[in-house]
Amino acid sequence: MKQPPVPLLVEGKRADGRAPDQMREVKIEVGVVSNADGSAMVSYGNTVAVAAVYGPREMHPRHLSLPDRAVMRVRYHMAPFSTKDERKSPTPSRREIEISKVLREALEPAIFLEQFPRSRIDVFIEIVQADGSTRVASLTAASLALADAGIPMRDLVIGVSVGLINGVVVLDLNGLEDNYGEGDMPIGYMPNLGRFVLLQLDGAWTREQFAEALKLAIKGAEYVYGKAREALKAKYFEVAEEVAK
Amino acid sequence: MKQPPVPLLVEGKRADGRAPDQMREVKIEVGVVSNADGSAMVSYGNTVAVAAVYGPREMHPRHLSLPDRAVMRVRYHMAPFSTKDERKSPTPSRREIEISKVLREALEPAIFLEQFPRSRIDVFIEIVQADGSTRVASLTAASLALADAGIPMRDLVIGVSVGLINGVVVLDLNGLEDNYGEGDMPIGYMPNLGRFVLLQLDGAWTREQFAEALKLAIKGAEYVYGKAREALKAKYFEVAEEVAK
Amino acid sequence: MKQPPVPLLVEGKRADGRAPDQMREVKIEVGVVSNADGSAMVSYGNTVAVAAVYGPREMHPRHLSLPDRAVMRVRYHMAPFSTKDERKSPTPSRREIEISKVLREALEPAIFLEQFPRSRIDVFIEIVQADGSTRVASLTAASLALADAGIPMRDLVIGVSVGLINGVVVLDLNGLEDNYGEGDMPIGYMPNLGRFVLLQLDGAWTREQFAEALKLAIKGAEYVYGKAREALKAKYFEVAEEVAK
Amino acid sequence: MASVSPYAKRFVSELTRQQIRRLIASGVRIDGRALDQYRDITIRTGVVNTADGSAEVSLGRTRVISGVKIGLGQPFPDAPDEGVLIVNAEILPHSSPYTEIGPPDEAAIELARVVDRGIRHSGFVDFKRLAIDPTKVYVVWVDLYVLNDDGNLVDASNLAAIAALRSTTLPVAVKDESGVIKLDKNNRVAMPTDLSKVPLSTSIGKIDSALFVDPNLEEELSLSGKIVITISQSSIVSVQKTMGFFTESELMQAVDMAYSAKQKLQEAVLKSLV
Amino acid sequence: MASVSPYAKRFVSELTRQQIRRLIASGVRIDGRALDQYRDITIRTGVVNTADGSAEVSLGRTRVISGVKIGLGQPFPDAPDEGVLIVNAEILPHSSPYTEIGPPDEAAIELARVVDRGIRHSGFVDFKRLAIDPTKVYVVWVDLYVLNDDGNLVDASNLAAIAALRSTTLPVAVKDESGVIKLDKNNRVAMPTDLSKVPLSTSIGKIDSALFVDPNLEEELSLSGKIVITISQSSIVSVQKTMGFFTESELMQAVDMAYSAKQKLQEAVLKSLV
Amino acid sequence: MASVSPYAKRFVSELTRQQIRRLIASGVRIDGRALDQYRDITIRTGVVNTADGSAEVSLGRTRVISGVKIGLGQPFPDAPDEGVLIVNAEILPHSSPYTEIGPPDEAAIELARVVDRGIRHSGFVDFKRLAIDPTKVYVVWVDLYVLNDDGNLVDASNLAAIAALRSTTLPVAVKDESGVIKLDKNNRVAMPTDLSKVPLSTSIGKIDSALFVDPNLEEELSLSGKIVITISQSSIVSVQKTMGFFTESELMQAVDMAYSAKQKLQEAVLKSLV
Repeated sequence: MKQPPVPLLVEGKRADGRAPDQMREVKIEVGVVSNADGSAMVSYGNTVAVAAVYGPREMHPRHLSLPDRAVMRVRYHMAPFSTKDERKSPTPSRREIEISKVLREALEPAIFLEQFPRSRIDVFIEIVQADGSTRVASLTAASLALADAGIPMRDLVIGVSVGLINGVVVLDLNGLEDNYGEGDMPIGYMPNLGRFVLLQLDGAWTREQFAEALKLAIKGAEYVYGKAREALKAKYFEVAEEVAK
Repeated sequence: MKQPPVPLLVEGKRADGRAPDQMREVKIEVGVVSNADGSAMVSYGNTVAVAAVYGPREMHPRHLSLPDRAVMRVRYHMAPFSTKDERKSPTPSRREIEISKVLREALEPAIFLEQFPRSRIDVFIEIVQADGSTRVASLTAASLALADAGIPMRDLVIGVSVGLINGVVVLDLNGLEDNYGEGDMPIGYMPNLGRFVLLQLDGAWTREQFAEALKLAIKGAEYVYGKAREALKAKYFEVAEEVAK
Repeated sequence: MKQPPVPLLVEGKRADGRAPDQMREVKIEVGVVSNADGSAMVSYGNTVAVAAVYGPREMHPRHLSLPDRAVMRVRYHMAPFSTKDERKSPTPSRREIEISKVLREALEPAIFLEQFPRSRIDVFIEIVQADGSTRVASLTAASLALADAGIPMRDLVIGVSVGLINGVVVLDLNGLEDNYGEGDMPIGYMPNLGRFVLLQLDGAWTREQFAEALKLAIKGAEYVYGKAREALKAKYFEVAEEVAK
Repeated sequence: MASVSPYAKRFVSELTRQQIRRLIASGVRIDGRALDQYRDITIRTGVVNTADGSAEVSLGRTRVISGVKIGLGQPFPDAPDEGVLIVNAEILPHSSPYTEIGPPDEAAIELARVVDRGIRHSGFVDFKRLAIDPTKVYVVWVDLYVLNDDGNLVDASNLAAIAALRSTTLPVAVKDESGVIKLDKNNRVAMPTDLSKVPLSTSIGKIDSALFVDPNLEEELSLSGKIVITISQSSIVSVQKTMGFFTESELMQAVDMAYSAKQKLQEAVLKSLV
Repeated sequence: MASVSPYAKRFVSELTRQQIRRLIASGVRIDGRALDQYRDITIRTGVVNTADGSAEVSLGRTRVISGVKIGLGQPFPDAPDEGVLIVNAEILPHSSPYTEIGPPDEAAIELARVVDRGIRHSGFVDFKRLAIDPTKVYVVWVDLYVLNDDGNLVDASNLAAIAALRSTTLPVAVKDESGVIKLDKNNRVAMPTDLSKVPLSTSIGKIDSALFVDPNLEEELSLSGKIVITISQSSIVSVQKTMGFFTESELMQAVDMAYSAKQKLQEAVLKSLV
Repeated sequence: MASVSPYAKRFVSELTRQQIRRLIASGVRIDGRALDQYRDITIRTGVVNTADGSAEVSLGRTRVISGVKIGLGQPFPDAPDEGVLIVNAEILPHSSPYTEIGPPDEAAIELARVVDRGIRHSGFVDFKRLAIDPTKVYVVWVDLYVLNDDGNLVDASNLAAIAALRSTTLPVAVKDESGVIKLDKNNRVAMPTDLSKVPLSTSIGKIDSALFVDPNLEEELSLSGKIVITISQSSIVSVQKTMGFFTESELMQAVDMAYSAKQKLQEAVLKSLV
């Protein structure tokens, strides 16, 4: 295990002052890209993801369309200036390709794809600033952008990460905790349906820690879900106001 | 400003002996690639460009064709052995991609593209030997190859460069002047219509120098235009002779 | 000429104990990839090639299909761990691209392609372990996989290599002989029709050595042909037994 | 480059799919296995003599070859005292009628990365012992070669990777006259692995509410959910949900199935590996 | 790779196009602006805390983020005493329904190169002060990220690039114990820029014989000509004709419009940058 | 990446094909040549003054430019005392209506490799004299540029390559003050070539049972077989069968034709090269 530059957990407080079950500040704004059919910007602390949705629209080339449902295209990508390290090449890495896949597979169970045969729904996610938990912030942003685009969904998909630090299960890893912790578990969850749609894990977890992590993830997702609903309402409210003018 | 190995301008004479408003030797040959529908080789001093034109021909894939006019494809490319430096990789550089674009946008206003809906006109340009002003020599070569292919045009497009040396506006930069001069301004011009179709600039130019540069470019373009007409006539004359035999 | 680590030929015996006109042990197994329409694994000593065939099947994209015959697609590829050197990049090298082409051109004359217009036959060959003569072992494997797929052929195509060592023409080069010998001549031959369908050569050969090499190649090919027929029979026999059960 | 809903592999008939579903509901599978039963596993090591380690694994008719190549390289800046592991997977065009030629696609990349994470987090390989000096470490290339895909590539590939690594010998690092570190291929030591920590992945499929291990290809094409859980000793070291959704109780059930399967897989592994 | 007549972005109706044309003829624009009037400009710096410098620019609804990253590298052989500037532009798939995923296409490459040339020839950045020693210089990566395209990407990107550069701090170059030059991220100095030399680009559209600045997207799709002119102090430092043709007198008129616009843009810039 | 049966170049009519076949059967060719007769060959060297060596070859209407560039590099590990030769071919989109833009395809790669093998195995270039010291050697880049394809690219390209190499001068390698080896472009020596060993390739076409040299494009599109044989002094140094099949006696006949053609080609070469 690598030695962290500062202790990750002291007397139940994390290095940034949070309690183990506490999210960083969550900021959500819907409708941030005016050309897109739907869009959202989501911040978990210093991690910032911007998602835009186009579609459902006609699928090209046609021979790749599906006769019975919409095709989803999902891209997760990190800006070259989004990490504390050296400039990242904009060429998609193997990591970005894998995350694009797991995000697609997390969103597909939430969308009524069968309502749009032969068409395509595009979800583009860009990490503008990275400080841990980028894929789960992306998932929340993507699902809000889909909602903003008016695409019929079974439930919102909320992403949160859970981690293992000095044997303690904690919510919403930041970059420091991600680098030096003993385990990482990004989760995508549909709060109303109680379904897990994204689940990855690495590190070394006991069965009990795993079980605890699921419970903490649910709690975190429900918290973020509240924020998400507020953001959606805020936008509709604005729209309503504008219409009323 | 980098120091040139030899003075660029001494008593109104340039390093290669030319006056400021003087082109290098211009050589033009039409019909140099027998398989092509049209072709031309143009030399401005030691800069040599070979252009070949194919089309109008059917566009593949069809869904990229335009219903109301022909699509143009233009490629500017430098041979690996065309520069004095180390071997250039044949993979297109960002510079070559940009120049392909500005050449396409310089040629499109000259061609009656609307006469050939759903088809494609291909213009391929190769720099065999480079000594400055390669993009403008390419433009002249491309426009002559189009004429040779019998593609209806509003006017010939003539390329010339203008530069700034020791504060003096000069015509037809060679490689030395391009590297060590204070400014470069490649121009594409239709002499009969008085239209500028290519104009790029870098360096640091006053408004007056810019105005003077335009006038000098027109003068240079008219000179090259005379050479171009001779070359076209020479080819038709040969053809006529052959037919007469 | 590079100096070999051990003498290549001593008193008519090669470094691995073979006589000049002797093949290494030849092992052939047909039907090794259960999903494929046909497959074969061929070993010449330590060189191991696995071929799989799919088709004839519908050609996509359709505009690349041929109206009067099947298109063949052939890929020769080496596993990253197949050579004694450092790990080989899996990106196809220029060598692999050339060999794919000569193998395709060796197989096409053997197949009744005109019986399958607008369709495609795919032949995929992977070198799992390389010790010289990989392309000719590949050819034998490919042709057996085609036979296993039930694709109608004029004759089996058998690959063998001939080489030049200390002025002596020898059969079936191994890796050592390939690296340090004076000449290499991979050959593809149809034993029943007496036709050469693959022939490459490098080194320095006299006319007489070339003539001798052809004769030795025929001899080698006929030997391998016997092994190939046994392997095909063995498979049909097994199948027949299964059916009989 | 984006991830696109796949078109390929849709070659199981609706009829077969319904049959699989009906059978599963009553605890039986289309090939007669129980829900917690793996297909036959065979593991052979030392199958490629040009590699520094190698193995071939059959899981039913799924077949994967793994070859290990050892090289020299620089450590990663954030782990200067550890060797480097690079796992790469090629799903060969041989392996099914729906596999295309080209660089690894998202399926192959995910396959490699899931296997990689299991190895990396299990402690199976002692990466510290792969460091040579502060600027030079061993680079361990594990190439996974899928020859035939009859489902559950992850578990077959994981077994192939660990068997190949276990069979690997390291050429000893020596300094030549000018002080440059080189590998002496004729002088070899065993790869530092610890069999007690071997990571064992279990792929679990879900149809309606039934969970079962080691789906074959026909089953994979009928699944409503899929998850891979990798266990080393008593720890969960890697999880990857790859399809559909799972409820909390389904996840706990899957974890328990993975712990059970791990015991049986370990027996198979210990039988084949020294 | 060749340049092909674009198919995309053809989403303005013939009706709108005719309306734009009629209005322009009488000196008015579809969004009510005067011919020499820019849309609202907002410039915010320091928007990305992982970058060494950053800015976000809105030009009407066009939105561009620029992030600067500082690295170490070798100088170019023909400028051994200068730092290296690399400008890269990504027109994100977010930015419009017609943008495709992939490496920068010719539009993105041209965008980056036009912005690059303005900076390079203006003297805004003192590249000599970015040299460290004869073999090591600072490498300045400017990444332009187009989030929403409502027309005139060049001017928005140019403003974003200069604002990001102005806000950049350089990690100080230090030698470690073994004499290798490294960057000390905790010790920083300002990027050597000279605001009096800031390059300001003005994109000018042409419809029939009317010229006007800062075309929005609907206007861009209706243009018969377009040219970008960049001015620093009293010099023209970069020009790029990107569409159609211009007569000699139109070019002189465009240059004069760019000089006027430059004054107003400079005010906006000076208000936002320190 | 796989090799695919070509679709392109199918532009000879069935009528022409039948005519070519009928004529060949009676020993005549569509352009009036004898079976063993090459088209007119012209070789000009020194055609590109930015290259270190260059040549342009016309073979009938087929036209190839070759440019040589000299660089510095490391020797290959298995030939530490030899310079490095890299042959690259670009079949320009200029050259025929069926040539596509892009990196070299299999036809261009094969073309380059066949020319490369002839040069490499003939001894025409003395690679030992291209070594500078144990870590630095000359790298000789030969770029083949096909400007017009009227058939038989191999023989035209081979002639262009050897003429360009023969005309090449090597910048002398010198050590600068810090001991680094550099090339002094103003101080040059001749490329070490031996004209007596020049490799000369002969492309031989087959229609029915007739063999003939130097097929033009119309003939190439009508062939049932094709083979290229390269001879240096009295040795066969390279062979490449590229189409169809040959019997044993046809192969021996082809070899004899190549020996005869080699004599005539050598005369043409010696006339043009010093």
